[in-house]
Amino acid sequence: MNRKLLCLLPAAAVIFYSVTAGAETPTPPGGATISGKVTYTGTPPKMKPIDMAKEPTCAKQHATPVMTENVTTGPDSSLQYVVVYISEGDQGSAPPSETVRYDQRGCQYLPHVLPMQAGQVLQIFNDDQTSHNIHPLAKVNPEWNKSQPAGSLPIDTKYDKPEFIPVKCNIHPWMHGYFVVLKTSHYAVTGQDGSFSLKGLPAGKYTVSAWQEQYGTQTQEVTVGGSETKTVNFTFKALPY
Amino acid sequence: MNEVSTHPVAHQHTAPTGFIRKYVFSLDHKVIGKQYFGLALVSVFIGMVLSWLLRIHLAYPDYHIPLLSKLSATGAPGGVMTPEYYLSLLTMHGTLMVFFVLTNAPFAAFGNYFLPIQIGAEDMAFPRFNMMSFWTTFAAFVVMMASFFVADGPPISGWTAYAPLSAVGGDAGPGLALGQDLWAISIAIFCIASLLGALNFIATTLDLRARGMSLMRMPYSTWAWFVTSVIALLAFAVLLPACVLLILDRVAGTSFFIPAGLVLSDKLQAHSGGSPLLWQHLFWFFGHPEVYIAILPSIGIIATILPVFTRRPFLGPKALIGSMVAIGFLSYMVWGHHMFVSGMNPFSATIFSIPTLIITIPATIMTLLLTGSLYGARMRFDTPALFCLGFISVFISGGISGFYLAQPSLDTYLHATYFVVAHFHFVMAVASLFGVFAGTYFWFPKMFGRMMNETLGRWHFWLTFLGVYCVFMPMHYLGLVGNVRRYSAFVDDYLAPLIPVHRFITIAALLTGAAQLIFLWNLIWSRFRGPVASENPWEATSLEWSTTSPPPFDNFGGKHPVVNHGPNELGMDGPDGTDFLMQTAPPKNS
Amino acid sequence: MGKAFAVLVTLITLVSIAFFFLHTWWLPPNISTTGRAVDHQLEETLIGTGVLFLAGQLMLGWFAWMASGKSKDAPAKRFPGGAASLVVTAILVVGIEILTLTFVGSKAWGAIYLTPAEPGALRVDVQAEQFAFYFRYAGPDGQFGGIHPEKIDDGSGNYFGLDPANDVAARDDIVVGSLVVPVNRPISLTLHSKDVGHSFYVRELRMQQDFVPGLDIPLHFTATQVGKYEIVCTQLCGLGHYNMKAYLEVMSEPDYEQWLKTQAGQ
Amino acid sequence: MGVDVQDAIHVGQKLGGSGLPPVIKSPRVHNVALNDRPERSETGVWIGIFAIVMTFAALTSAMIVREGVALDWRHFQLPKILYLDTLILLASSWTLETALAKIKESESQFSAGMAWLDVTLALGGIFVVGQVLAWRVLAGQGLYLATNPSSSFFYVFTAAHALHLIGGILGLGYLIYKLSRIKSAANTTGIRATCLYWHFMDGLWLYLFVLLLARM
Repeated sequence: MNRKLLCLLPAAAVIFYSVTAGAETPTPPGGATISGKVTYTGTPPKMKPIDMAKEPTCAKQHATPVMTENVTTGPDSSLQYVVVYISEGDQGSAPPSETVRYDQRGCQYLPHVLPMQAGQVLQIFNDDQTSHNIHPLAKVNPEWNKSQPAGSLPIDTKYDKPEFIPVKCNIHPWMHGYFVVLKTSHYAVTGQDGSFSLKGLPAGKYTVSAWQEQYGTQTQEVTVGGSETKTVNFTFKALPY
Repeated sequence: MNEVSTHPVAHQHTAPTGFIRKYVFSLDHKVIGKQYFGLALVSVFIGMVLSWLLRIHLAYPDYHIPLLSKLSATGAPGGVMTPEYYLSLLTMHGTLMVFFVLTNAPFAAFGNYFLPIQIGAEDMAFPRFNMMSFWTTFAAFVVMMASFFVADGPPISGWTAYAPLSAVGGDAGPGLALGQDLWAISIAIFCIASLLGALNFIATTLDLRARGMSLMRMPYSTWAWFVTSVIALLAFAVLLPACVLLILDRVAGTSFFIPAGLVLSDKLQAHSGGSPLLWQHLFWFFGHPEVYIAILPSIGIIATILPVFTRRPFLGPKALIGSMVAIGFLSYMVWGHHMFVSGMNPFSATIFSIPTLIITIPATIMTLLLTGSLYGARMRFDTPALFCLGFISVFISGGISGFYLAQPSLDTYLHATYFVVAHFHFVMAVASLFGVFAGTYFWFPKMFGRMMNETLGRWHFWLTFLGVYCVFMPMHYLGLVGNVRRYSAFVDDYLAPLIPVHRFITIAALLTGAAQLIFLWNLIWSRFRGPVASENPWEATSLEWSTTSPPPFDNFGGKHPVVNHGPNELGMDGPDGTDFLMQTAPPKNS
Repeated sequence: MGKAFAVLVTLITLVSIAFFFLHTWWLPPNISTTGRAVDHQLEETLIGTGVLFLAGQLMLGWFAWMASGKSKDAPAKRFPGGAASLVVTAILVVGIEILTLTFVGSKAWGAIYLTPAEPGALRVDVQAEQFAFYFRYAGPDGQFGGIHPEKIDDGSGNYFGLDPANDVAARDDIVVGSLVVPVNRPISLTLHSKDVGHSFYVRELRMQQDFVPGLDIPLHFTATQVGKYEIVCTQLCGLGHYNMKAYLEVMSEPDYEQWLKTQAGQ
Repeated sequence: MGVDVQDAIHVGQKLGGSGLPPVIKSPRVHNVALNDRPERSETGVWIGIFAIVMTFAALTSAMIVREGVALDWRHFQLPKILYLDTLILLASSWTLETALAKIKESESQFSAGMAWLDVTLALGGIFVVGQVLAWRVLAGQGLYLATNPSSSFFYVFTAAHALHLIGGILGLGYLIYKLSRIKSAANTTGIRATCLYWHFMDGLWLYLFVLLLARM
């Protein structure tokens, strides 16, 4: 039991790190902020428990079975893992120097959705006792498929063109995530409560987009001045199947 | 007049001068034979090093081999190979060994050099074809090697390249894009080369036999090469179109082997209606005869060499030749025994198992004849003789396990386990190579004019003989436990306890491999420092020993040998105190 | 030299045989109704071929021994009966061996592959993919939903390509990563492959059957021992081949019913 | 002993016998007249025929299997031009025979025979062009290599045959070249081999044509 908890702690830490990571923006403090909440209407599909029986070393890391994450909902019909970003109006900036971290732990991708800026260095770690293969199904960017045996060095890579890239592991077919490569440096991923905020925006007119892996993209026009904070909410229509 | 009308080849030309025509694009079957031998030698050592890497990875998964990361940074990051790279090397080991070693060494190499001489011809029937077939083989080799240097490395679909894994391309995994293309192209080229070669062998045997060289007077090695070339002619004529169809499926979007509705890397494939089993049928229709293409020449070589050292005629030549022909014939009716659990109609499994079991009869006959010819002999135990004995032993061991796999009911348990690996390595790889070793020690003096070092030769034999048993016998036990082959690591609960056995095998394999370096050194040393060989150092009787060592450009120095005797008139009162009679010796009654 | 060979070959033969008969490394106990015949078949073959192996190798060793260190004037004996006797021996011995083996063996094979599953057998659908097995139970309605390859989506756990939106039968299908079966009840599997060739191998069932893409291949068995056993892939299917596995869980009838309920609940 | 020699000669002759390498010349052999003996090249062609038969047998069985395993086999009309092609190829066999008859007959007929040989060569060429036209027709109907298994096999079969025939055309061309230099059938090797191969190509096409008619 305790051991299980211990295993979970770092996982939680990583989720926190990577979810917030998006919100930190390179531009100096001050400036405008766009924040809001992403919700759904209708009945979303029931997430299925993932059967990891095939990989005991992973299965024993999870007290309760991990659920599929293609439509992850939170309290009062909030949607998690929605990427909100500036799709127009931002003249873009050089990719930041810090690297983005992607973990394979307990036969799960942490985080499930990983936003990054085009050209930013991406480091992929295998923290498991078993070997994974990382297969990002890129279409615009070059596609590759590599094994990463247990205890081997992290894989360093980067994507130059903006794209939503599904990532899968063939050895553990349930492992499924997304690399979201963006032009802008202003992006965020919604947390459990479906909230997000894009900080430090220079005054101007922006198109804000919200992308959900199953329900696609929605956009809204927003104009912000000096250092005001505007609220923008998105609502996706959910179907049971 | 009579001379002209009976003798195949007419008047002499002079040997070509100048390096290129003499050693590179030579039309001389002896040079071409050596070229094949060299190519096989290179391939066998590459294949052997690959097997070392595979074995080390299996027994010591975490062992770092820095050199490996040099060879492929992606395939072996930090010197530990990835699962896909393991499979790449596995595929290359199988392909190199089966095609470029077991087909080339006993058949193409020795056949090219000695078939014409043993029948008293001055060259192959079609020397230009002969040259072409070697250089085509070489091209195939280069293309195959190229796959080591492409993005994802060599293919990971094994030497049998089962569709659709081999047919759908990169979506199925690393190495299956460009690497698999190169593999298929290389094999197609290899087929063309082998067809040219086989055609040449057959025509030569039929047309160019010396005066008096009736079919029943041909040495058994010649018989073996002849039967083998017939098998090869038909087998490669099937693999070639199969490869072409595979290539079309890969590059032209056809659906010969790829069924509808496949989903790879989350992509629904565009193909429709193809049959994966069709590939298996075509492949094994070639693949099983290929086994006999590998082993028959070695049996022939052994049957030719053994009597020379037992100093007595071979026991039952007709039975031997009959068995060879029978095997050649049966080899085309048994391919389905590779597919008992493949999903083909289970009734056909029972049909296929019967000829498969029957084929053991001619095999047993040949083994018993070889063993029987030792009985009560005054034997000379030079290195070639030792390898003959070794051959018989490993051939028995490998043949016995065939009984298990020939039965569908046992194959359901043993199929695709190490039991199979043990079986075909013994009966096909090791046995065939023992034939090649025996042939090398026996014919080296004829090919290079110098004897090989006997002491090194014996060391080579004892280490190799003991070594192969240490490597392959335990694999039977692994098979009985159900240890699946082609696994790059043993993560299953029931496989982990078997790692110690794998360690033993790995160490044995490394040592046995090291013993082959003795052989390599012996070749190099003897080539330059070996004692000069006489015309007939072994007191053998076949035609190659009636000419100088090495033979002149036209093999018999303008003479046209006339054959008066069978291939092994041994253990009798020969001329001036010898105990043998050359095939060319004057007839007894005159 | 010949004597040395004789000693070595005899040694090798005895050691090899010993491990076979000591069962140092051996098959796991059989748990299927058809497996017993296979084991019996194996024993038969083992004895038959064991004798041939022993005879062949020892004869080789013995002859090599005899043939060595003979004085020049020792008379060279010819094999009694010459080739003919050997050929006859081969045909007789091997022929008999073959006849018995095929006769017995074909029954063992028939029981597994040539007889259809019993009508009342529990039907389970198996989907093989790079690199895992998934198992589908019909669920409360006893109906399997149709399979639509274009619907396959590992991300949302739709490994079979079900279409619950339009296909009611598919909605309650139970898809799991382990093959859970009740003991002593005939099970009838249907093997599909989503991508390339795979194989279904359970040592304890003495069974192996390839998955062929594009074909639905039937396979049936009855497990007689409660327990957990490994299902592994034996057909080279790509980089994860070595790690393509699942578990066969044989449960008592009540446990199985319980398990089925909890699954249906989710 | 005498028996054995007889035996050897007998075997040799029965199986196409010994002779000079005609098209392919061994460097150490003079090209002397040996028209009274079966030629080595003929043996070679016979063996080649076995291999080619095997290849097309394999493709045929592959086609039958493939047609059986799935329901996606679409039948289509063979391009009419194939009928014409067939006639052309048959004709070429006939012209070839006439040519050889004349060449062997007498010095006076030699040049006429050569003319007939050129005609044969031309017909062979026309046949290949005809096959290409047939492909264009199919392409016009939207039937490409990958369109359907039936079209796939059509292209594979016709292309494989065309390639082998081109080999025959080259051989015949070389023979014509030699004859035009040596000016005597008696002293020219490889005639029978070339004819044998040419007629075989003809027969092979007839087989394929019937097969395609039945299956496409």
